[in-house]
Amino acid sequence: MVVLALDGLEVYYGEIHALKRVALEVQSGEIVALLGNNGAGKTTTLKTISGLLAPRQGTVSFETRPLTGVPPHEVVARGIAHVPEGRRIFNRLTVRENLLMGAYLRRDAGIADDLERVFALFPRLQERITQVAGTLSGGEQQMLAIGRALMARPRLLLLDEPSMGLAPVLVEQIFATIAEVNRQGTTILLVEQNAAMALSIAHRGYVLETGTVVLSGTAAALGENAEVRRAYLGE
Amino acid sequence: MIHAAASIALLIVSGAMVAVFPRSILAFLVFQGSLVAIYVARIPAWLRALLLGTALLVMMPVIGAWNGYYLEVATQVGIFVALALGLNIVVGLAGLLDLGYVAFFAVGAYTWAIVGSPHGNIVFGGGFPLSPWAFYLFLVVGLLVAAGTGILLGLPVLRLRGDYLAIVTLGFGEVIRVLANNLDKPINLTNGPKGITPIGRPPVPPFMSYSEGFYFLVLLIVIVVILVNRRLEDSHIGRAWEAMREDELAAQAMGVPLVRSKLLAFACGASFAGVMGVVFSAKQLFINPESFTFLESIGVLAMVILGGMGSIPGAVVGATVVTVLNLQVLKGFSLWLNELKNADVTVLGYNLANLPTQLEPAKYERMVFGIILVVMMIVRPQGLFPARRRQRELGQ
Amino acid sequence: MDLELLVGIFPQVLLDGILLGFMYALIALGYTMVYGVLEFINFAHSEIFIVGAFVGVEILLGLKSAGVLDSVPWVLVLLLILVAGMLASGVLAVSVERIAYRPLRHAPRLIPLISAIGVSFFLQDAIRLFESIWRNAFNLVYPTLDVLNHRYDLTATVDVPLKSLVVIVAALLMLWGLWALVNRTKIGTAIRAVAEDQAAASLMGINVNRIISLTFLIGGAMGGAAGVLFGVQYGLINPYTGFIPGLKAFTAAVLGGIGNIPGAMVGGLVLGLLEAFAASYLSLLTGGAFGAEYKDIFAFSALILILIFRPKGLLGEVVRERA
Amino acid sequence: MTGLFEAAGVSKRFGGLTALHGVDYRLDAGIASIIGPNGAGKTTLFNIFTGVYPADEGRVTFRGQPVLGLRPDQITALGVCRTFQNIRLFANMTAIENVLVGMHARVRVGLWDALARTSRFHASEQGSWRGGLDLLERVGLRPKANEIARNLPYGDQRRLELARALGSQPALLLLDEPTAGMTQAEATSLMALLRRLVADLGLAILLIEHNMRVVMEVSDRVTVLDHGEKIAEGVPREVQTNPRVIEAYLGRRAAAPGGGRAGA
Repeated sequence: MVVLALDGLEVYYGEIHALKRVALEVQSGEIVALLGNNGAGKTTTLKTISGLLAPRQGTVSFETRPLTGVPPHEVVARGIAHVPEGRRIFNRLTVRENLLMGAYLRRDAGIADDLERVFALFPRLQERITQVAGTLSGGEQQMLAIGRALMARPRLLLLDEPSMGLAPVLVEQIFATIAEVNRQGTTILLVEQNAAMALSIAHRGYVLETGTVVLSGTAAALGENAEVRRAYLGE
Repeated sequence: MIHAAASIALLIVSGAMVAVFPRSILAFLVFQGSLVAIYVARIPAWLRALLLGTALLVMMPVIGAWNGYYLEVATQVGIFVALALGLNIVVGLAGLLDLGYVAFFAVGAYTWAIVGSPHGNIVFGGGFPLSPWAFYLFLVVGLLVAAGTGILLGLPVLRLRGDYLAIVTLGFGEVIRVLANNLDKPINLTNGPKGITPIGRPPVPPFMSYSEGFYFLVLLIVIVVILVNRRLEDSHIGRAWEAMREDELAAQAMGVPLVRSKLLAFACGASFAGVMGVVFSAKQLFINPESFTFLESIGVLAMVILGGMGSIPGAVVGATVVTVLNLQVLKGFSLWLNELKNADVTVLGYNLANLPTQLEPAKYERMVFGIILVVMMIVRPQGLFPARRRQRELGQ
Repeated sequence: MDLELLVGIFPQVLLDGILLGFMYALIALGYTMVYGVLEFINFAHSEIFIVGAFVGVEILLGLKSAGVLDSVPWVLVLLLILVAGMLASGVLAVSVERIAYRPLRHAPRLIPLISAIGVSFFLQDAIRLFESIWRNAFNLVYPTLDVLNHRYDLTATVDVPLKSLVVIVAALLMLWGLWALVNRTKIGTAIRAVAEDQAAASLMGINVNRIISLTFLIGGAMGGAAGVLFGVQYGLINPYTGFIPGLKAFTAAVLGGIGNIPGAMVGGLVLGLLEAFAASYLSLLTGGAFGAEYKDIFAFSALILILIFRPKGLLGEVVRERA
Repeated sequence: MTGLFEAAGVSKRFGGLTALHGVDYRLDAGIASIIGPNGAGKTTLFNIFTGVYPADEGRVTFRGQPVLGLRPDQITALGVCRTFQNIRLFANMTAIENVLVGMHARVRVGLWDALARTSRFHASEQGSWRGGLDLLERVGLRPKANEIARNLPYGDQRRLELARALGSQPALLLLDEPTAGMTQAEATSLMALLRRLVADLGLAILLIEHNMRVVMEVSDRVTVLDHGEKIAEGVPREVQTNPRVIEAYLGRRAAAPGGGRAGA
């Protein structure tokens, strides 16, 4: 079942044409990777889905309902959580406060259970629960950012560059956790510079170049594509 | 070609209008407007210079001979143009929001007021007022004193970030005003709220009246100020200011000494205000602290913003518009309303004679400024004549 | 110099300073709340503050002309004008944000500041225009509530009027309430989250515009309360009265560390005491050479000095800046 | 003999957080890299080297001259210039103007020359423009000299920042994650440019970099920071096989021959 569908998206930053007729789909239960260099429009795509940017043309729909023009705080309510580029945790709030902000819209009783679930995925966060988030290490901050997004209990998780600035040794851990989150039932759309890593856990992928989708296919097919190997895998 | 002909025609027609209706404010506004129109018209540079030169050097004094008030307005406009250009360096080019700019104007004004009037005797003993010729020397002294004040203030505060600087300069403006108001004791430097008078006027060439003399003096200073502005802007100094405005940390990392560059901007801006302060005090014959309030600082800021931050023609037009608005439009509207009141006119059944005197439009200068500032920020934050990027190419 | 006199007036000056300090602290809250969230100096807050004072005086004058001012219990009257003043100023602050600041949210820093100065000027004359039409006068005097002028003797030489106690108690209550709201509630956490990163906050499902409106509402309401208390305490107001206290209160907020609620109180008290002592002692100590008028110079010099040595203010945190 | 650039015992604390703990560093020539996880103190070290932060302890010298306590612009004038992790161009100025600002420390004319338009001034301006255009040529941006920096594509902005830093004629260039956000192919071409700069201008270059392939290919020497301490230093091969580095930073997979990239 298609949960997320983008069609004919045209997005501008001022005069700069950032996305040109972008169309893509995410099926329920998938991990889909978006590859491309900086400026290709990967982050722009995620921001348009979560409502931070408004497309000039085209549509976004989520679980068959249109999502175009819905402001970010309502997109969250619909079941999409976005872990932005650079993590953007609240540095001056404690780890607990950060996680609770993730569950800001929820009024149900399951918040405590979900806290436990996040701590099961990231035991380090539990150790630092009262610490101010700004004092966490880079890896812990990334865990917090993902954990915070999971607190919204999203059906679709948008991840922007989860490996950015992390030690290679941590990147492996984070990607293992992302795969685990997906196994637990969350659909994931992943933007990543580290193409090898992304393709290693993704089911399918799209390649963006200067705002246009130029390639798409299964992760395995993309990994074998000569162009992808040259430009993104450095061979 | 059409533009050239239209420009010449506009100048002649508006000049003729003023000649025919020497008391009509509207006619004079059209004349002023035509100067702006000529400035922006697509005509050759030499023609523009010729037309503006004719208007400012010949027509304006002639108009002034018919109606002295217009020459007064033109002189006031000139003073504010110089102030706006000075503030334009500080705010527009260097990006330092100075909300106490009028303090430097006050420093210049008091510098000449004290030595150019008998009040100097109270401060320094005998020998005052100085000879009127000293006025010309004191143009330079006023410049130096104001620049020095700018550096003294700048040294401690220019390390502060933008909006803190704004508040500190605002505070400084208030401090200068409080000092002017209270330094009648222990030594009587400023004569307090009573102000200083009579302030000496400079000698002018024998064939000119005082008001013509001031007009040409102010015009000359404005031309010098514009020249200085342009040369600074188009040099490594101007580029360093702009870089600082864009990103302080990066500018410093590229070798721009922040405090020194900011001090230079501050001192340049202050020195223009200082010179004009000297001129202002001599022209008015009388100054007191009321001429140097926060409202004046904001007025000058409004001129810079209205014209377009960092833009020299913008500052000139902004200063003209705001000064004319204050001196002519609001006052003119008040006068007109008064005439209606005296004539017992009724509007929608309401007799205007019952209108409280508190409602005179001239008293609502702040409201007009306020609306201008807010509307400009929302509709056209870049100003009427935004600074254009210089496109330049240098042959190898 | 009369040492006995200097010592004798000390407690009274201290009391005046504390009173003034709390007044500044209350006004400073409006600046600090808004600055904390938007990093923006709401220059019009001094007028939002004085609007509270005008609403208070209008209600009092209305009650007085209706002849019921003395028959209603003073506590009720005070509560009524406080609530009305808070409401009016709060709503005004929200509207100002909506009209003059929100369209400029993404503009360079100077742009909204200049717009705020414009609003400040506009409001000053708007109040004047309104009162000129309504009462044909814009310098208004608070009708006295006799009970509030009752003085309690603390010692043989020092007494304190009830109205000053009211100001201090009200200020402490509001400061505490606001601190608790921001630090102990979910909505407060959301305010802090928006303060730190608006885009990230919106991704949490926080309606950023609503939180910003709420911040202006709270800050404005605090200002309105301060305005009413200012009127009750000092009596005489006009549309331009708010400007200097507003400026001082901002100074206090910066002194204490802007964006920081306890900082507003500390800064307010420091400034209030500094001014009270400068006003009373300067003339005495210099044999009349420098009068009380120089207290403003002290206030601004203190601001400059403190900013030089502690750029983030007395209680301001040193946030690590990423290069 | 003193090296080109030396640091000894540099420590820095932010509040209760120790960002750097007694770091020694020395660079004489060629290209050196500093790697380590985010928060390891790499950028802090750069900020101390360039005078953005004061250090709590330690000493830093450039050509034997103490650097700590100098302002960033003074350090730039000495011959150390930098770029920033998150590109900090003068966004509303043109490309050539950005480079001209970079040359500020080398301008030898003053206020009076600018006001009076002396012949010295004209000569200096002409020299600056010519030099600036040459630098743009070098990084391949000559045709875009008059474009506003903000409107340039991302890769061009990174290269413009490099040209701007070169404007100050540095002997040592500090680059903070120059290939961040570049594809492998773009990163490789940038590294070739850096190699040419070292050869042509005799520059020394110090990189902070996350792209392990770039680091290992281009560096003469690699230093690893973790939790504010230097945990390893040496030629790429040594560092890559150092067990402590593998444990704290690289991980088994990346350390394997031809291992993948770390992060962006």
